[in-house]
Amino acid sequence: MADKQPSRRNAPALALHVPEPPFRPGDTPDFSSIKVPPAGSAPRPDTAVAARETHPLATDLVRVLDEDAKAVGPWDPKLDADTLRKILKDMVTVRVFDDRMYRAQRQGKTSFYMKCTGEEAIATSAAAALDFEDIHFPTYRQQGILVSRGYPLVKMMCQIYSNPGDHMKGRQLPIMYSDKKHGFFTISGNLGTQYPQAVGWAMASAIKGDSRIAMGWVGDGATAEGDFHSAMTFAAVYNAPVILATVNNQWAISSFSGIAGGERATFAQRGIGYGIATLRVDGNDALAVYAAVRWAAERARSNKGPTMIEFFTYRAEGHSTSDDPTGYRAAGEAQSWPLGDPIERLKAHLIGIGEWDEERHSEITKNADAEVRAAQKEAEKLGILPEQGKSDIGSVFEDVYADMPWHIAEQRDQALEEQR
Amino acid sequence: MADKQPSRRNAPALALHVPEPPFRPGDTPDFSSIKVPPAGSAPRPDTAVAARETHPLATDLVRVLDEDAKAVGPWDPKLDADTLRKILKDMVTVRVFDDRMYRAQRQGKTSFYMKCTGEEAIATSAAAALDFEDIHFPTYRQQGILVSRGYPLVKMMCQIYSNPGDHMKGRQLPIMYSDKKHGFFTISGNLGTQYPQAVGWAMASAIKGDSRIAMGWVGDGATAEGDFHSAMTFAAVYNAPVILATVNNQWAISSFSGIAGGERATFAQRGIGYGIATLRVDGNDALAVYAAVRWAAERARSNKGPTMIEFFTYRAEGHSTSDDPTGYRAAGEAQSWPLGDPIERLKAHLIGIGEWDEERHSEITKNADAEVRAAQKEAEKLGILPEQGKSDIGSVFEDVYADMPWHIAEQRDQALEEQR
Amino acid sequence: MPVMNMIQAINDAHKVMMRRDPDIVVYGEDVGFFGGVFRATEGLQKEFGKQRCFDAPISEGGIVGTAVGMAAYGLKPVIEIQFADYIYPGYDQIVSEVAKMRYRTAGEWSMPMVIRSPYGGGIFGGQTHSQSPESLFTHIAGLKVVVPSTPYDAKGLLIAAIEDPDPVIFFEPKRIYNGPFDGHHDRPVTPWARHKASEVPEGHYTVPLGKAEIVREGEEVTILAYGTMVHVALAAVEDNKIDAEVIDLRTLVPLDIETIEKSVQKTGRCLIAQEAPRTSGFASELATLVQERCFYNLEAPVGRVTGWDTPYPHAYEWTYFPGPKRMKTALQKVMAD
Amino acid sequence: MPVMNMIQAINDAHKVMMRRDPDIVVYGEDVGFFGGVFRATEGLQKEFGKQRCFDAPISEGGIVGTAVGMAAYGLKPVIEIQFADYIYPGYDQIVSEVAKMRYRTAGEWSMPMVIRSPYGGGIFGGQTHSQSPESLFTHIAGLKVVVPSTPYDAKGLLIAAIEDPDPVIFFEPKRIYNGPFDGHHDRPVTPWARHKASEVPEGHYTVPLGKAEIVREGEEVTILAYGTMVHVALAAVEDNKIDAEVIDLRTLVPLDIETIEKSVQKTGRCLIAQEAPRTSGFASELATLVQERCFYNLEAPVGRVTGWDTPYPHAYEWTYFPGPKRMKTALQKVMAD
Ligand SMILES: Cc1ncc(C[n+]2csc(CCOP(=O)(O)OP(=O)(O)O)c2C)c(N)n1
Ligand SMILES: Cc1ncc(C[n+]2csc(CCOP(=O)(O)OP(=O)(O)O)c2C)c(N)n1
Ligand SMILES: [Mg+2]
Ligand SMILES: [Mg+2]
Repeated sequence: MADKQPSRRNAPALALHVPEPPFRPGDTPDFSSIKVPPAGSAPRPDTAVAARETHPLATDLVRVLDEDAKAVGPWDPKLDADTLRKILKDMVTVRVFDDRMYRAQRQGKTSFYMKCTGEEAIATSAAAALDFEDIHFPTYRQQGILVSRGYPLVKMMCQIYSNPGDHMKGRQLPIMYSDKKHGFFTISGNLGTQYPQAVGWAMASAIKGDSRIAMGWVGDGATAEGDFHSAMTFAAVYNAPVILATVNNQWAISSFSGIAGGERATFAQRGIGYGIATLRVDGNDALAVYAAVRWAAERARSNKGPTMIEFFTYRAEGHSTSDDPTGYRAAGEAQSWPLGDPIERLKAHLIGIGEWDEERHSEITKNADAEVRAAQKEAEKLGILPEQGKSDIGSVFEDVYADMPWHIAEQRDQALEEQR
Repeated sequence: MADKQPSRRNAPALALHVPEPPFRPGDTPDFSSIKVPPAGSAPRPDTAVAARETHPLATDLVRVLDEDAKAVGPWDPKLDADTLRKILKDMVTVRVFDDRMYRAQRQGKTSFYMKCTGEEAIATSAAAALDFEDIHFPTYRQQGILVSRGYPLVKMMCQIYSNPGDHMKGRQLPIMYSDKKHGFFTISGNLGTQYPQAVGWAMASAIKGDSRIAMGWVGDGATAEGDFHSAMTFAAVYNAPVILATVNNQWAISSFSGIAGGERATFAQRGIGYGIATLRVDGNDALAVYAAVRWAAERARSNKGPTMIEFFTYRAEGHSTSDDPTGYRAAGEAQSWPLGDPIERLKAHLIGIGEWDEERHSEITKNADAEVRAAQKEAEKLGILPEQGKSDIGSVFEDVYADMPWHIAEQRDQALEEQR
Repeated sequence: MPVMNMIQAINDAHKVMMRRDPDIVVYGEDVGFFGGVFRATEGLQKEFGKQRCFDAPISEGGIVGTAVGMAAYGLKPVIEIQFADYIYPGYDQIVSEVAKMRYRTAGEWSMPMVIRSPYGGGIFGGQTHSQSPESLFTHIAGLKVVVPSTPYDAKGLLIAAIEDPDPVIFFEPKRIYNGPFDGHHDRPVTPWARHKASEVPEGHYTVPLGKAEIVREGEEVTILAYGTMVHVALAAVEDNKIDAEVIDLRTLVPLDIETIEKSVQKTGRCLIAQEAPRTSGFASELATLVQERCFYNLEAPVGRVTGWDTPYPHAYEWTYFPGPKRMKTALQKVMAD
Repeated sequence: MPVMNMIQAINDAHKVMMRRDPDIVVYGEDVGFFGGVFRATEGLQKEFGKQRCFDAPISEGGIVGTAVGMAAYGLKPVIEIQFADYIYPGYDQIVSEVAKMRYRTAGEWSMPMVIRSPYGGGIFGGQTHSQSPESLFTHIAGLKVVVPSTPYDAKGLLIAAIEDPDPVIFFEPKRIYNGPFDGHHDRPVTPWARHKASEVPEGHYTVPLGKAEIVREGEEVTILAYGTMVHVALAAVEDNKIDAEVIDLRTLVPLDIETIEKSVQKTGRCLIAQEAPRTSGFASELATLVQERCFYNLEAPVGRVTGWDTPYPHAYEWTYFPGPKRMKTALQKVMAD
């Protein structure tokens, strides 16, 4: 039992503050209190600048696309139209892919799926801004990196179905992709673990005098893990050539960002504490994302050290197929989100500069749809999840070690016997 | 083998930065590059101020005692002479105690000892600034708290000797004190663990509407542990009534503070990242320590939340009796340390205000010496370490659980049998 | 009597105890407003307020670390780790602090708290939503380890755990939250309502820690099991018409050695079932104890039915899961020897 | 041949391998300029530069986490955890990442690395400088676990571990760094120089992982031991004039089951020694395997000599430590039964 404490002086009673999101089911969301600085207003320091000079940007917001979808200000990456169209197409593909695979899960074709709806600009544009040889240590909403880097959709689906086309032999939960050739480190179910790993890879690159850099990814909720701290500490200490991205989509399953500390500071501000260069970026603005990652990459490549980037965005759908957000947040939040939809914004920009039109847009959407359907057909030829887990029992016992020790071989034989 | 990477563009080769302390054995230390702001120059915001208003103080240095040992500026806590003399006496006692116990270890009377030489002001003054009912979650260089709170020296020594006077039954390494009545939480050998524990205690106090607060302690090196991050995160999220102190004594065994990130930011700056109020304080200035802790305590008690304090100081001796610092740092660093000796500075201040003199000072030193010797004699009556471990074999099996389960009872019987 | 599934029983245990003891505080990831991803804490925040039931940052180390501080203050934290697979970031605080606190201070500070966590596989959760790490806790002196197998036991054991003066690791086999899954994954799931242990008394009662239950009496062989494996064992025994004595351990530490010894002395044979990987699993400790204490009664080596020494493979869940066939083979072996 | 103590042998293994393989990187707390608190990495920074041997922040999670990234890049990290008691903050990265990487990616990424850590008690290090947590790693599929007992083996096993394609947990019994301590704490310490295994060849050689060594042949009983316990067992055998076969396991996972089986088949009796707490220690796995595989050869229950199920008590070190008396009692029991 808690000790009874004699009442002391006239000290007021303490009270625990438990953060509460502004809206709950039944409320009408109104995000007008969120400060959205005008596009183009954030200054762009030189990439070689001292880390502390970037720190005012931790509470600012790097934005390029203004209300009229014009690219403005010093962060405009001045990309050619082909690059912009590629990013747009990637985003559309990701959204279509997400919808199909979400449905596939609902149809019982697999056990689990996670969308990144509303956050498509972040991964696709970041991928475009890095070199193909650079590596990503992603978390589970960066499917856009694979799409951007040209990883076959059918391979993604085979992973989701755990079918024979999955080079990981069906061992990982759906969407836990991995591909070395595409610089996409294996996703872990354990939040945050990839963050110090990205730093370690970058340290290795520096140790070997290489020029490749790494980018680590984490969600707003997962920043609370100890691994976040070790990543930031090691990155700062060794001046590692790494970009540490935090995707602040406002929610971590049912907990809003305030439960991760978002009421008291921006996530970008964490970087200040370590003396790391820091940017806070409109995550629904593909141009801002590109410019920020490019800036950080230039900095890292010239041995000027790590950059921490907060991408400010909104998780427009449920956490995963296991989640129903209507139980904890107000309907219509995604629609009221002040930073808009990343696909619509880039589309409007391209149209505005005369490089795009509605027709071509419905065409790429249709094409994406066709491409995704075709991939799905092909993937499903190799099977869906409920059909798996029978064809190669022996495979379960491989790859625990490079060589199978006797005890695992015995267990394999027992399992094979069992299936007879 | 690391992949051979085709040389890419004209990107310069990366290189790993490994921090190196300014001086190594053989060098002549010169700390003139350390920026020491004049005493009295740091502003003192209201204790109810928004956290961000304190953030400039994270790179400043709260100092009260100036070069002439005069108390100056807004942080002068204006303590009465009795309080000052009490802090001085406590510091002297701690230093004498450290010397005796260090020698006791060298004489083979115990297995281990750790001094806090040069850091005495921090624990003694912090203890004086809090209420007796407040609790400390210390690490291993805060023996000054126990001394300040009047914990019997003989009990400390019995713990060090693991003798029957040790209420922890000889189970803990020397100097791992614990005393609930004196608000001194049991020291852990595992660095950093106490930091989130302090936050949890403070959260509990807030949950119960209590008015007591907690103070957690950690070293500069240990700030790198994940526990540091969880403490800061939970403190920020729940606005816990806690003071989180980092004692930056420049060294962590043989690693200088740069290996913990000290090259890139002050440790106080960490607080900014979490939106926690932050102070950086001259740890060798007893008045500044007192004022800072008092400020943070007032803030916490009025439900304004946590404060992070960096105490800037220097570890004047080896890490522990197992360590010889001449192997990794320059001789004379402690002597060249720009913030001086905390005892000398407070002594000079008291003399300066006419409340002290050399005579009285040698008297308290002599008294402390006598007191420590007397305590040692008394403690040694109960035995030194090499004589322990025989008298109560059965005690080894107690307190694993509240009630002894059968398997431990069986093991106890076996052990008793063994000793026959 | 109310009929409950395991989640409802666990939820009810919280409510009963929070009403009785104002010092109980419940927190963990998503446990507050939403009531937890498995809904074990549903309604608690509403009834007891945000100060007694709240969401925590995603930091298992921080959750356990702050619970240590709360227990030191005098509260009784009942915390949830969302999946046992995610308990490792909190492992240092559990092993180095929670478990050792009473001992290292000779009782000056104790750590009454319950660390609840859904555990085990069988739900296609892949490598990181399926693990059974109990032996990583049974090795740690100072912890009690509990694994319930029915709604009745879940409520009674959880209440006992909350009332216990020592820290309890409370692993909830998530595969049986909704029904007593017996390993026949190809058959429809039986809901708890059809099992008599779904009758859960209202209000306060306890199932004492450290007491096993003989869930089936038998003469030919003793089966030691806990959690989901109890139901798999029972089904295998019925399927194969073996007169086995099935013991549900319920508490792994401290173990009810008496019940085990008596049974093995009677049957002369023993099989142990665990879902966890084989090597250094808790079954090894059980087998060792049985052969140490009942050696001269044993007519055959003590057998083990276990998960494999591999991570939990998503698609090959039913190759991994120790189901009726593995149980049958092992039973046949221990009976034949 | 050079005569080395165990630290020198370990230090030498680093040097031999770092000279051969430029991808080896060594780091950990205090391992750089200073060469480690036990001096195992002395001279490495000087010879190989700061980019290949450096101090790390006090963050075991970060040390292991960055090593994962380095291994993914293609380097071979050989990292030091200052004391095994401090490995827990890195436990999640080891269990969830290092151990499972090859498996979860079906070999696309592997984790060749060595995690070295001084371990075990007998040095008056109290609760947090004395632990033997090996069974927390033997339970984790994907890890190899090695414990050397002599300078010769330490060097050869460490080289084999560094060359191994899989992650190796390398626990160094710190009590025998300077001499083959046999548990007679009241006698003067024998230095390694007087033991023949202190003759350590220069340059490269390996002691293969997964191979035990019969360090004493005998007929009456088989003693399975590793680390410090090897020397305690040997002394007890000599003191009590028992014709025991003493097997130094050297590698716990994968285990040399053949050597064990053969020996127990010959002797019909088996005693297992570990310094770790009893419940769910690695001895339980060994006892279970022995009774599973040699049941019909056994003339007595497999015995265990272990530390107690308590934390390591500072002053009562010699009550805790499984020394000659405990070994003798257990030997007498296993021989008498
Ligand atoms: C170590 C660990 N703890 C808990 C979980 C369970 N979990 C999975 S996702 C999630 C929320 C993560 O939120 P955030 O980091 O904001 O990412 P988002 O889902 O918003 O992209 C939680 C708690 C986990 N996977 N790993
Ligand atoms: C988790 C953990 N890792 C490593 C250690 C070993 N260790 C003990 S003290 C120490 C240095 C701590 O330095 P710092 O935090 O600066 O405190 P200081 O000794 O300077 O007061 C280390 C590495 C430990 N005790 N716990
Ligand atoms: Mg999120
Ligand atoms: Mg220090």
